[in-house]
Amino acid sequence: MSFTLEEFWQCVLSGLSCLPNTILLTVVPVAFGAVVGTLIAIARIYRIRFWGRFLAVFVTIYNGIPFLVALLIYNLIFMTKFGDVAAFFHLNLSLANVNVMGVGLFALSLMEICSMSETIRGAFLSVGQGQFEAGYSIGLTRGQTMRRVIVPQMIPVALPMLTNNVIGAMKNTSVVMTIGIMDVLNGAIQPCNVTYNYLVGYVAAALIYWGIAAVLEAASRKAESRLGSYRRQTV
Amino acid sequence: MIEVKNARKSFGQNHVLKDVSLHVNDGDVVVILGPSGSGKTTLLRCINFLEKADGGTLTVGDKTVDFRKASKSDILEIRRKTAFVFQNYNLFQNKTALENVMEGLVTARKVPKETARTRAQEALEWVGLADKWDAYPSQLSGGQQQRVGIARAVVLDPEVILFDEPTSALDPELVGETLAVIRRVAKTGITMIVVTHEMAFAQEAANHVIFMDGGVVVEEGSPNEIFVNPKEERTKKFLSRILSSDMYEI
Amino acid sequence: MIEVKNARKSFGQNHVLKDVSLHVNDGDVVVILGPSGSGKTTLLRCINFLEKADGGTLTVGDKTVDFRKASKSDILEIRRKTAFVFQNYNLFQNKTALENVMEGLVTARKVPKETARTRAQEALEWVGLADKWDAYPSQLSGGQQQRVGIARAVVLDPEVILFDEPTSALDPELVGETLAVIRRVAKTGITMIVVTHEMAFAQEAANHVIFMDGGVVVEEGSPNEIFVNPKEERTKKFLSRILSSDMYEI
Amino acid sequence: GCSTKAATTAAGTANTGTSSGVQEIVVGTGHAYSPYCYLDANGNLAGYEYEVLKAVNELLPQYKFTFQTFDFKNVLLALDSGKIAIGAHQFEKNPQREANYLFGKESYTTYVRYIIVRKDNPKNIKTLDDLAGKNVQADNGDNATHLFQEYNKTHTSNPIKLDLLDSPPKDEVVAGIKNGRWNAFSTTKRDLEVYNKQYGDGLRAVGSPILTSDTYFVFKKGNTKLQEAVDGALKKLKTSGKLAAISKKVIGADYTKNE
Amino acid sequence: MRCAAQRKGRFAVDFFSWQRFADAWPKILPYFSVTLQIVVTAETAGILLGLLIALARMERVPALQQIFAVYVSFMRGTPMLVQLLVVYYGLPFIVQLLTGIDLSGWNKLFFVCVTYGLNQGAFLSEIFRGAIGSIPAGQKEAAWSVGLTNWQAFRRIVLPQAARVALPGVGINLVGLFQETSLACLIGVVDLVGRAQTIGTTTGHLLESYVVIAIIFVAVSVALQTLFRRLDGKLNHSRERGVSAA
Ligand SMILES: Nc1ncnc2c1ncn2[C@@H]1O[C@H](COP(=O)(O)OP(=O)(O)OP(=O)(O)O)[C@@H](O)[C@H]1O
Ligand SMILES: Nc1ncnc2c1ncn2[C@@H]1O[C@H](COP(=O)(O)OP(=O)(O)OP(=O)(O)O)[C@@H](O)[C@H]1O
Ligand SMILES: [Mg+2]
Ligand SMILES: [Mg+2]
Repeated sequence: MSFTLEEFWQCVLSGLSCLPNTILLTVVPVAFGAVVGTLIAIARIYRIRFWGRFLAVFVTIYNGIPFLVALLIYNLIFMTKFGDVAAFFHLNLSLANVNVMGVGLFALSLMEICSMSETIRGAFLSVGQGQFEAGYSIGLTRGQTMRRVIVPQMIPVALPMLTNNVIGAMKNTSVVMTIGIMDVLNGAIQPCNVTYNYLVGYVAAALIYWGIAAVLEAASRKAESRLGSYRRQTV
Repeated sequence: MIEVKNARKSFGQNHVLKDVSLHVNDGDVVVILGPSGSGKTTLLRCINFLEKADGGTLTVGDKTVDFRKASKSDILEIRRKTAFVFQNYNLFQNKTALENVMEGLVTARKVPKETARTRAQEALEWVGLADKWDAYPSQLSGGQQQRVGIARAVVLDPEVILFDEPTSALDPELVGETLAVIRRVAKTGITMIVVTHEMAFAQEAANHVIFMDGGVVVEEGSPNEIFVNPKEERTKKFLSRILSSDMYEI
Repeated sequence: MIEVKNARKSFGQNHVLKDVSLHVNDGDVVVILGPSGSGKTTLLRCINFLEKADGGTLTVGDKTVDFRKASKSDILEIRRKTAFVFQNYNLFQNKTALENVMEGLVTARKVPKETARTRAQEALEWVGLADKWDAYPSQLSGGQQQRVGIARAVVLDPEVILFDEPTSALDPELVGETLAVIRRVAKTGITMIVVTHEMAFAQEAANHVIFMDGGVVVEEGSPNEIFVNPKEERTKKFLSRILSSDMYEI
Repeated sequence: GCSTKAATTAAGTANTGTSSGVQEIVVGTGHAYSPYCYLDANGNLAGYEYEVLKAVNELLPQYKFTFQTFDFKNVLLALDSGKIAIGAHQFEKNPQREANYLFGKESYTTYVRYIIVRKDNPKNIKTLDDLAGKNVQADNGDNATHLFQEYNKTHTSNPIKLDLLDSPPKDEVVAGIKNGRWNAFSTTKRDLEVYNKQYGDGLRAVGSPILTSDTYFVFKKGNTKLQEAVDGALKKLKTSGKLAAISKKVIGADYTKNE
Repeated sequence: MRCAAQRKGRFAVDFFSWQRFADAWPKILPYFSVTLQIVVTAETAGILLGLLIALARMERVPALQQIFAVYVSFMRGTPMLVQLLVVYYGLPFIVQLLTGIDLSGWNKLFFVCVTYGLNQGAFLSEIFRGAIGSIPAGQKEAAWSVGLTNWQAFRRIVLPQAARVALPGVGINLVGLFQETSLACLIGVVDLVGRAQTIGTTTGHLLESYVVIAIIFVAVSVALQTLFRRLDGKLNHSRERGVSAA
């Protein structure tokens, strides 16, 4: 196999041209994951009536469903039911004019929510009970105690895992190509369809991803050491 | 005014509080004595709803609630009228000494930040920690942490303060100073319930002494009644042991 | 025999130990007194290599090491000759009281499990906790946790035990009992360094008293020398405050 | 048990073993492209590639073909690295590709692609130009996709709106055409027949072929000996009619020469 | 009304049939063993490697610390399929160069397991790092003070407590791993998902096979969750003081 630097560069450019998709498909699900995931984690930890148990079952089951399967099913529902729904709302929309991005975002968000809720639940378990009690004892509500005392202590614990989640989510976006959204990986191998030199595209995509991941990691490390500075180190 | 009626609490088969009642008037300083494991901490924790008692009622000021049936807002109301000094300090690990003291003022009481800072600094000065305001709990000595805990409670200016062995980590010098702080606070009409093992402290500061053992109030009365003329055998025995250890005093 | 020479330790700009030296003979009980924040805990932690001192040497038995240059195996050797009772207990949260006491015997000393269990049970009995052997630390009262910590150290039968305020959470009854335990242990020739705020305890148990303040040893001597005829102004002032608080004694 | 049963039969390196004078040749193919290479009900490798190469092997006693499967994009990488000696996954030629690999000279399958639309053809599409401005579904990496993309390069003002999907389920594609999500896609008549049979009669091909191409086996550059041997065997299979018979049996009709 | 019905009739594509669903089971189920093999070896290797990396980085072991940082970054930052290719094509080359052993004829499953093990190691190491860092320093110090070595202190005191914090993250990661093994088909190792896809291409109907694997994986997820809850119950003694009310 031989390839030129130009070919490689073409792959990089092609990959980068799809970067906005990848970013959108990462940022939105991660944002949802962080917010809704926290709520789910709280509901489960406090065993809130009905919701605590329901969400535990839901997260367990949903985590079991392979992402590819969920995506396929959402897309099927989207394709077959869209016309009916649009008609119901008297929308003058046809399938030809709408973007499947919504389906991708929905599927990825739901997945992130479930997996981040577990990450957050784990971090929560690391904070000592005494910290809650101290918060309550000076008259903070549960929400205030969470926000001002517990969450700040969870962050340094959760950051390494959250970085796992974010980087994982970024790479996961390639799956949505099955429903027609081009991400960095698939973008980068486009030029290779002509030459069959797929490796070049893979390497280009890997470098782009790695670059982004390295930035995320550095930021996470920095935040971790700053937000965790209150912890005592052993010799 | 704070009143506990028939408080009961078990951990599994272990009946830690068996029908405890007590009544404290505004501005009183009540000292609870008793051997280790007798339920003192548990009682304070139940009063602050950090532990859910199995039965009984609680009155703080004009608010009466059933321990078991208290609603969320009841609990919050009572917690805002009370403050707690923990036996193991329980400082907010992610906050500096100053932030620890400010937290309740700013977040729970909605005191403006600047005012809160000034008051927190004052409180830290009281307890002799003016120079440690920006240290995290993990950077403080045991006694320093305990003093931050005291400042954090006192600064809130609540109706009732619950002290759980507030001087256990303090050297005798500081015990004296803390005693002075508590006395000063008592004068402002704040009610205090203090669990302590310092007999001198108890005698000096208390209006009323309660002796607990095995989850019940064995005896209560004025310091004089308890220390000089204890009625119950158990109390006498407890005190005699202390006296014998006081023998080594200079 | 344990000897510390010229120990120094700073946290950033804060010089916590400024050239501290001390010498303790086998079977001695040395009490370290001093105000909060004077560096007592830090000194003990340096001796056990829980904190890396900035300079000085340490001798335990026939082993001398430089604080800064100690190798991993040096540190392990010294740690196996010493035991530590923590100010804030530091019990193993994932182990029951009995397991806490057994851990060092079984894992570090390779004592057979059954022997270890028997000895651990004995130790728990000594400190009056025979009935709490299967409780986790989170289920124990403050005083109970402190006693498990004492049992955990004493059971190891080390050359030196470092006590950091071993009776802070104990009621006077138990203080007396713990004192008895310590005295009994001392008779077996174990060297003890005890940081405490209990003057009675210091007077009764100590062969030698060290008064620390601001990171230096201000004065040392026999209990009589320190308590009855202190030479330094600082010592006198510290003791006078105690005496004034002792006024309230019965 | 590991990997596919097809893969387990293949061992050793690509073409080194020369025990008893018979050289072992590892063929790399796929397992998810019916009817050319797929796994049958028992999980064994089956399909057109397999049958053709088996027939080729019968004519070349000096070789012993064994099969390994890979993802389409990965077959040629395996070839590059020497894990296999023949790539068989319906590969199509173009000059760029020939710069990297040695393609056989004898084709063994022919593709004639049409534009496929809904039976009622609401947009009245007939030619490639009619697709301008329309939604067209295309498979990632397909030759027709390349054709559309090339078309768009020269028709930037009103390009074909391409929707690239990565190996989508075919029922989804058909449904998308039927409910108007896409106006057209491209495939061969033989695939069209299959779709119409499987998913209910609803599609038809329009106009004349937009693309005709042949597929070839691929060899490592320089391995002309093997290439020539395989080509020779293929030629014989063609003249004897055996290749056409295999095509009929496996694909359903003779697709070995131009329609 | 009529219009909608008509439209439906015309557009209906036969997406799902119980017959095909039933047929898919016996074809797919045998491949569970492939998935299971990958998962079990990868997870075991991943946990060990993850612990090693987490410890080396937290203890700031010189050289190792930097090497592992790059390693984790690579494993997390690059697509799994690239890693699989690197291992499948690169590893035999390196091994041959170093030891002269020829790996190229080895079972492909071996390379898949190695890749997934290496990848899991990186992700798990970060989960462990977070969890281990959350255990108060006093716990380790207490262990040292009774004479335990670094390793003993870690294994007997810190790890059991950190395990509880790490458990939810490890669980989700493991469930994810079951699904991710499908990438193995890149080099021709067919697992559950891969098999479902091949059935999809032969029958032209993917949904039924996908529903089958979804059911299998949900069962796996439920089983794992139950197991992990048990474990959690065992590890949970550290924080039972107090109610979490209000
Ligand atoms: N990790 C740390 N970082 C910064 N400063 C520290 C740290 N640990 C201790 N210090 C400071 O060192 C000084 C001595 O602390 P140390 O714990 O030795 O005091 P102590 O004599 O034991 O007091 P106490 O009787 O209150 O326990 C204190 O002023 C404390 O704030
Ligand atoms: N969460 C719990 N689970 C089980 N038992 C508990 C729990 N908390 C406390 N106990 C038990 O309840 C009893 C009373 O504990 P409490 O902490 O109230 O004692 P105390 O009077 O404060 O003692 P001390 O002076 O030692 O602090 C003890 O025997 C203790 O073991
Ligand atoms: Mg208590
Ligand atoms: Mg101290």
